[in-house]
Amino acid sequence: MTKTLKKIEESASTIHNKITKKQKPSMYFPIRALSNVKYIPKRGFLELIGQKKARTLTVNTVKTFAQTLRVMSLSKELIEKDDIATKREAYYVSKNWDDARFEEQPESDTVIDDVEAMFEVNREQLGFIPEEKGGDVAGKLVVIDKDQETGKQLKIDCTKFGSGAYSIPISTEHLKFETNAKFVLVIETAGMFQRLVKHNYWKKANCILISMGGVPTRACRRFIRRLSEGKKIPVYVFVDGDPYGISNIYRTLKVGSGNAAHINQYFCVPNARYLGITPQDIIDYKLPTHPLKDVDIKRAKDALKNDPFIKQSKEWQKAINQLLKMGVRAEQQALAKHGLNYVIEKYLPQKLKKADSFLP
Amino acid sequence: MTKTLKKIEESASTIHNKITKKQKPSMYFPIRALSNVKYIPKRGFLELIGQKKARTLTVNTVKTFAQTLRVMSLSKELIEKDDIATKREAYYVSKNWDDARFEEQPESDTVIDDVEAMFEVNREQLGFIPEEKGGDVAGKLVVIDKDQETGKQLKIDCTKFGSGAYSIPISTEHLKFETNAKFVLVIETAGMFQRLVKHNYWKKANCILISMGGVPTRACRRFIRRLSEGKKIPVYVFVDGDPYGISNIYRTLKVGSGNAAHINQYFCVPNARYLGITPQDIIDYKLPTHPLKDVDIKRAKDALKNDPFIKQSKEWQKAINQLLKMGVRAEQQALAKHGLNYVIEKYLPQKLKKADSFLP
Amino acid sequence: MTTSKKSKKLTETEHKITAHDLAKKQREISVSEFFTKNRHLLGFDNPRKALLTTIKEGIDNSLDACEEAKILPDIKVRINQVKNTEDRFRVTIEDNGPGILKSHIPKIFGKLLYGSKFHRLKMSRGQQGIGISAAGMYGQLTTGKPILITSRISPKQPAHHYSLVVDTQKNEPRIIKDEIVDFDSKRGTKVVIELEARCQKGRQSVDGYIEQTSIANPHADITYINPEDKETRYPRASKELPVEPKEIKPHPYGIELGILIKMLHDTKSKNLRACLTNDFSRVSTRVANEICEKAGLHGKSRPSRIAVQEADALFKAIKLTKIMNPPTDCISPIGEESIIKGLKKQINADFFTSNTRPPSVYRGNPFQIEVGLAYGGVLPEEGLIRLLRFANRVPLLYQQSACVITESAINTSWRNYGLQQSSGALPSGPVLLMVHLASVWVPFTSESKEAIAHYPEIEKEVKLALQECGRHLSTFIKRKKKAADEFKKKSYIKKYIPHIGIALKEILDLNEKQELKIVNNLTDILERSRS
Amino acid sequence: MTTSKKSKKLTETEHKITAHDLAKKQREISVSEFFTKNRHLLGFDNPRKALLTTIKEGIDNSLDACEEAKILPDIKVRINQVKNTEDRFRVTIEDNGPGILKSHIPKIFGKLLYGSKFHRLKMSRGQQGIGISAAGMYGQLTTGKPILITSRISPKQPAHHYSLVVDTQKNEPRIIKDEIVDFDSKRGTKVVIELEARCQKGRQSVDGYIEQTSIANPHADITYINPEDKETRYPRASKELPVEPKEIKPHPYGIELGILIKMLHDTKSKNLRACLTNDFSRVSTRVANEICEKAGLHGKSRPSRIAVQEADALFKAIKLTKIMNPPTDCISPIGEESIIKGLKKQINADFFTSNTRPPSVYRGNPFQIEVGLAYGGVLPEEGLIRLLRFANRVPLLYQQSACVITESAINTSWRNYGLQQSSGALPSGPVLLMVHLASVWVPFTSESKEAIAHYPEIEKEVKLALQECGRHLSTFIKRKKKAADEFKKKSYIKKYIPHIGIALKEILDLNEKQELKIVNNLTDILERSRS
Repeated sequence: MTKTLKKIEESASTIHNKITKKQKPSMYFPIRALSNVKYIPKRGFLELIGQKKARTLTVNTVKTFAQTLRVMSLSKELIEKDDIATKREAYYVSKNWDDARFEEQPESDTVIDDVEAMFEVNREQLGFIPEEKGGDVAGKLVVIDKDQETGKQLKIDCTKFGSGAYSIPISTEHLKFETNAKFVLVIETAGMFQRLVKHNYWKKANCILISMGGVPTRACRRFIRRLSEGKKIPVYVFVDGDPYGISNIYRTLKVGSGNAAHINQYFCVPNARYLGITPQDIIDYKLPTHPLKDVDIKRAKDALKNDPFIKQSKEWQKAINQLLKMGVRAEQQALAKHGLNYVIEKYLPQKLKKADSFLP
Repeated sequence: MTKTLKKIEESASTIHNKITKKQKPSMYFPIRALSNVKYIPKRGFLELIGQKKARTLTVNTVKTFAQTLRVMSLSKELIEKDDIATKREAYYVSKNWDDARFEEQPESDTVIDDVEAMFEVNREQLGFIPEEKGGDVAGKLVVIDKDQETGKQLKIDCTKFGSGAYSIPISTEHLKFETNAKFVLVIETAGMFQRLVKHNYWKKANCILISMGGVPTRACRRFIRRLSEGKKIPVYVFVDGDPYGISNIYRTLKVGSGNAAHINQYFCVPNARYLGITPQDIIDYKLPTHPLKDVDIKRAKDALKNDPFIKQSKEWQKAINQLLKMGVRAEQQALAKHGLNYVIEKYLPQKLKKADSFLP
Repeated sequence: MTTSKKSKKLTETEHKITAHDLAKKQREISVSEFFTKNRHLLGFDNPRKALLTTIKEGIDNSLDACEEAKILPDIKVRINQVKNTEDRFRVTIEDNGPGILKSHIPKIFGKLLYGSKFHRLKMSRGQQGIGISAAGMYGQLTTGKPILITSRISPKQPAHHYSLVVDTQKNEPRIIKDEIVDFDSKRGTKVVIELEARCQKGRQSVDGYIEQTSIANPHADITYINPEDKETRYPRASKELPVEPKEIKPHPYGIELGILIKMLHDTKSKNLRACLTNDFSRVSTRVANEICEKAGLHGKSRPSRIAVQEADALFKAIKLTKIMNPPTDCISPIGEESIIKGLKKQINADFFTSNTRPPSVYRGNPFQIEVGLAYGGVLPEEGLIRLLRFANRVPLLYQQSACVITESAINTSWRNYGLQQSSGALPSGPVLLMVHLASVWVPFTSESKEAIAHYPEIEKEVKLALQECGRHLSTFIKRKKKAADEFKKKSYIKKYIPHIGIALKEILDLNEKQELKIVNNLTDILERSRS
Repeated sequence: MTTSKKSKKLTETEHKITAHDLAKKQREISVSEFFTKNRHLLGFDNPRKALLTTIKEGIDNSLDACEEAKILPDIKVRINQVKNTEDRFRVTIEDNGPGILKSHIPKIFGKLLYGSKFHRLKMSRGQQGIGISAAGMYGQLTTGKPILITSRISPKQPAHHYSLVVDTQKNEPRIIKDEIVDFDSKRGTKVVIELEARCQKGRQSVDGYIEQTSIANPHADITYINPEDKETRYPRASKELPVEPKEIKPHPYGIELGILIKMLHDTKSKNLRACLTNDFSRVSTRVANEICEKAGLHGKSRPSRIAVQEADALFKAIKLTKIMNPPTDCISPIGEESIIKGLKKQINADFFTSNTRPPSVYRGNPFQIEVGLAYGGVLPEEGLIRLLRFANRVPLLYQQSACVITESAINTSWRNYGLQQSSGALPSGPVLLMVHLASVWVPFTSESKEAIAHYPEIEKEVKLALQECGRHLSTFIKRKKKAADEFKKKSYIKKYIPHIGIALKEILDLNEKQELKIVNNLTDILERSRS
């Protein structure tokens, strides 16, 4: 944490020096736009290219400048006290800042994003936590946390939750892991997760089950990243076979999101591979389908054209084109057509035998 | 579970007898509408009044009639095999039913709701589980579950999760509890929950913390209900001080929802009391506010006029009228204006001293 | 007052122009001059519209003449492009009508405001005596060419040919040629006008106009030869001539005070009572006495001696007296049967209906509304319905949105009759709707006769007729839907009953015989109750 | 052919009505009769509009007469409700103009299509010689009352009074009274018309009409006394009379073939070349020769001998010859300064601008566009802007959406000038816009003179004038915004700089002296760079 603190102080110090010399101080931010993003498979996430943009203190910028500095000061306080604040709380804290207070939360969110980008850290490292939680875990994993007061180590055994699960905390930076699982299975829907938990699938397959509940939250992505990286364990992703599952959920989990490229290095899971539902699965398993909607088609074409990750992958190009040609999509729960537990008895075992051929 | 099974078989048998006698068979459903709902404080939840409506087999009803019977048959199979199916899975199972299959999920959802209402059981008892999970738990509670395979008892100690939490499973009917906590604190936002967990508030206050993450899911409501009823432990609810927090989140948790009155008896928490944010808190704690939007005002006036629970409570009538008069709302995180941990150090302790005066 | 500028600042004593100077410039203006400058008032706004208006005026005259003479009309319309020009056309309209007396030809075609129909209260297509002469004047103005008329009034007499121009300054015909010629037909009139024009396709085109004319005049046989020399025939669908409308006297309710004074002044009757009974519709001696009494006037007073004040009292008395509606035999509707014949001839649809309302009255003028409706068949499912408007059997092509017919159609709740409709719009669906207003006096919003003005009485009648047709349509649609439902139900039973068998078998562990019995019993029960 | 019905089925031999029968009914129609039946064409659609049209025609005549006589107009308009009636009003319009010669009064007020302005190519309000006599005729028709005129042409002469009605059958005046009377003014005309009318408030009301007239005629002094006897004065804002527009000859480009033939026929010139140079604008001998040459005609030909074919060649030759635009001193614009005076007099706004375009030409007719714009002040922030339209200084109240002025205003991109605008709509904001078209011949879409027709040349000029005013407006809005920005910036510096001090102090653990220095230094830096 002291690394972040040092960055804040250095930055403030530079500004102070300029002012002492009666010069206009500036801050520098990377440009956050898809056009300023690249994907290098070896590095494994969408990352920024190109230059930064300077915000020099002028009459027009003075308000934001002052607010940015006050947010930096708040961050310093949070780190020093080992406390946290949600973005909403940070907004309310500003209500004590008289004229420098934020009128609406989107304003403070933007400034927090700015600070995050300026220091190239994730906001959790600045003491700011997201509003939403997300991500449940069950199976062959022991999470090591500590008691906040005593500092005593806590071992949380995720095989011991019965039908329940371990809920990933908002900030995961301090967690450690013990596991001998063969892989992590990351699942899109809570319903599918519950089915696999109910039937102790993790025991049969010797794995860790993680439920994302839609697009994964930052905490969930960070948790999976730290787990897979720390324990050198493969991550298989099991989502709906549609453009949303592929280019929103899976892509975000694997390489991060386009408009938050400055923090993707912390929130990507380069180890992730796509288990299914693949377009080929729809054919092989004779799944019931729905026609692609206009929005699906637009999303797929967008991905083919603009997504740096999809663009560099021939396999994904092929798969998405296949989906477009078929004109249909299938959900993971469509497997229920063959029996509710077909997914456990047939689909997953068959797929896992050919893990090498998973889409990248 | 056999109770539900028996109901299904009895119902099928009655229909079969009619058919054998060449008479038109019928099914009976309670009318599900707010106008057919009452609130009796002693019983503690919104419940159905008035008569049922019959669905007699005719040319126009034959499709739904057939589908309802097939869903009943599916439910019987689930119960017998101790399996579960999400509503989405049930929809996909129907894809094997040829002409009787459902074209869109809303159709199958409606039929499942019908069966639920017909037998006056919650759908979890029929083997159907909701899609979405929700509800995290931390603090002085041991949840007793069992291993699905071995049947061995599992004791889950919610004080041992560090910054993480216990995630409530989709179906909670089989859970048991051990606790000596003084109360359950149910919290609207994940951010506030994380703050209280991070600072081990449950230890200081000797309580159980439950995060709803917005309007509570059925699983979360059922979990709190079974916990509070089984352990005779009071439930205090801590939500935003606005018409949504009051009449959607709190009201739904306490007495159930208007359009699902046939199952409210399972999903209400009559023990719940409203800790805050109250309209009076906004004044007493000088909280930063936002003006009520048109939709807020409409919601509040609706509640005053049409909500059977609010209508019978003078205290709530007074509180909501006060809010309308003030014309503002305040969020629970607005307390951060006085310092991030003001909620732990001042607000909650002060409020809890006067638990008797909580709004009903 | 500064005078530094050598300017228009003037003191009152400086002006030099007096009333005498101004008076020298006063001159009379002929009506031809007026309409030459204001020809948009007559529908000659632009070359495209000018062509259509010319054809319309020619056809109107031919149809009116044939009908008055009780001849089933055969009309031939031809458009030739003038060689080596892009925008000049020669329009020829020829009929088998009664022909025109030689002596009358010049004034009818070469003088504005001359005609047989203006002073009569009688239903006819042309009314003002402007149309055909205005078309000729427009041709003359844009091409310099005279209007050519050939007419023969009997097989026993020769055909006369005239070549005429309008002397606009005098509003009088100038005869260029006057000769006896050969004529193919035994009887009839042929008019040729050369004019600057533009010929285009579509609904507001000559083809569209003639097609619609043919729908509203099923007794007419029309042949059209277009500039590409392609001939289209719109054959006669009915050999019944329209009932001849009678000429009527004005009804007291429709008379304005000024007209009343003028009529009192001009009457040939010797006393007031006689004037009232002779010069007006529906005034019996009893009614005349009642009016006189209410006005405090003596029935034997000399009409021309009634002072203004007394005329005013008479005027008020008329309003206070209950007078029968005017006779309505002055109107000749197309008739429900002929409307359907006209529609069927041109449109291949699944369903036709029509409604002719009883005559009604606005401002003392009798009128009658008719509606025809075609549904389905070749009519397009998508988009708004097509609305054809007619006034005295003449199609109205322009200014649809300004017309009371359109407004009435929009204000009718078509959803009640099974059509979709957005608020403030015509309904949509495979429907062609024709609405016909027949009246002794059609209240157009302008002399170009494109839209009918908004009288509440007219709107009400249009709506009633539309509603009646709407009900017929709704019955048809419902019947069609019911047949489809029947079919659906039968297949429903086949489809779903087996699943009741399967489910009960699964739940109650039945055997196959029991399952079969369930299916058979249910089929019986439902088949029986299906109706 | 069945004959069972005793009906209208006829064989060709049965008809009895012949051309002779039809011919008996032919009659001439007087223009008064025509307009009596078609009075909506003249703006007398309903009682509300009739009142407005009557007042408009009266004021137009008074202003035209005063200006021709170079008198600064004082006009008094009064409306009295007739006792014991709900819908009858007496309208009195009195001016200080040159008066009218006794002998001319009957025809001017009692005959339609009689006037001084129709045959001249000269800018004036009235053009057709219909307006005031039509108003009188409407009054006569609805109340039976004659039109009353009192006029005096000089202090040395007595005032004459006439009471007149129109004999509609003949379109001639009938004199009821003719006498010498006392008259308060030294000179001028007073017209009284009693008519059926409805008096209402709002923009399309008499008040609105007079207010707008006063804006476009700042040299006039108008007093209005409403039916409640309330007097409103619209004082003179400028003592400059409009420059007197000159009468011009027609320009060859604006002449149609028919008119050309007529002019050749009627000319007093002895040869073609002389006819071209004498009877047309801008045709020099050189140009006349060029035209003749191109047409293959001899310049010395007798004009009346030119055959139609040759006239056609002449017509084409004119189009091929380059001819100067017509002279434009036939137009008298209000002028940029007077427009602003007129606007300021009536509207309390923050900003005024105006633009008078150079004269331009459509179809050989010179015209000129002017725009005035008021912004801010009492004008409402919300809603669409208010658009006032004028033609030859006369306000246009109806048919806004059909007018080329409105379309041009809609098609101008007002967003470029700082106003909001939805596509297909007028912009919104605190703006009053007036657009004036001055022309020797205003192309109205109908004789009720409510909307100007769509000529591309006119649309272009209107847009150019609007854009010019838009640029002025934009400069003003920007300047205003800049001043507001300056103020905002100054307060910004005061507000936010201390927070930079606080934050740096917190992060870097500075002391209060250091914090103060930060604040002082920053204030210096920013104040300096503020401009």
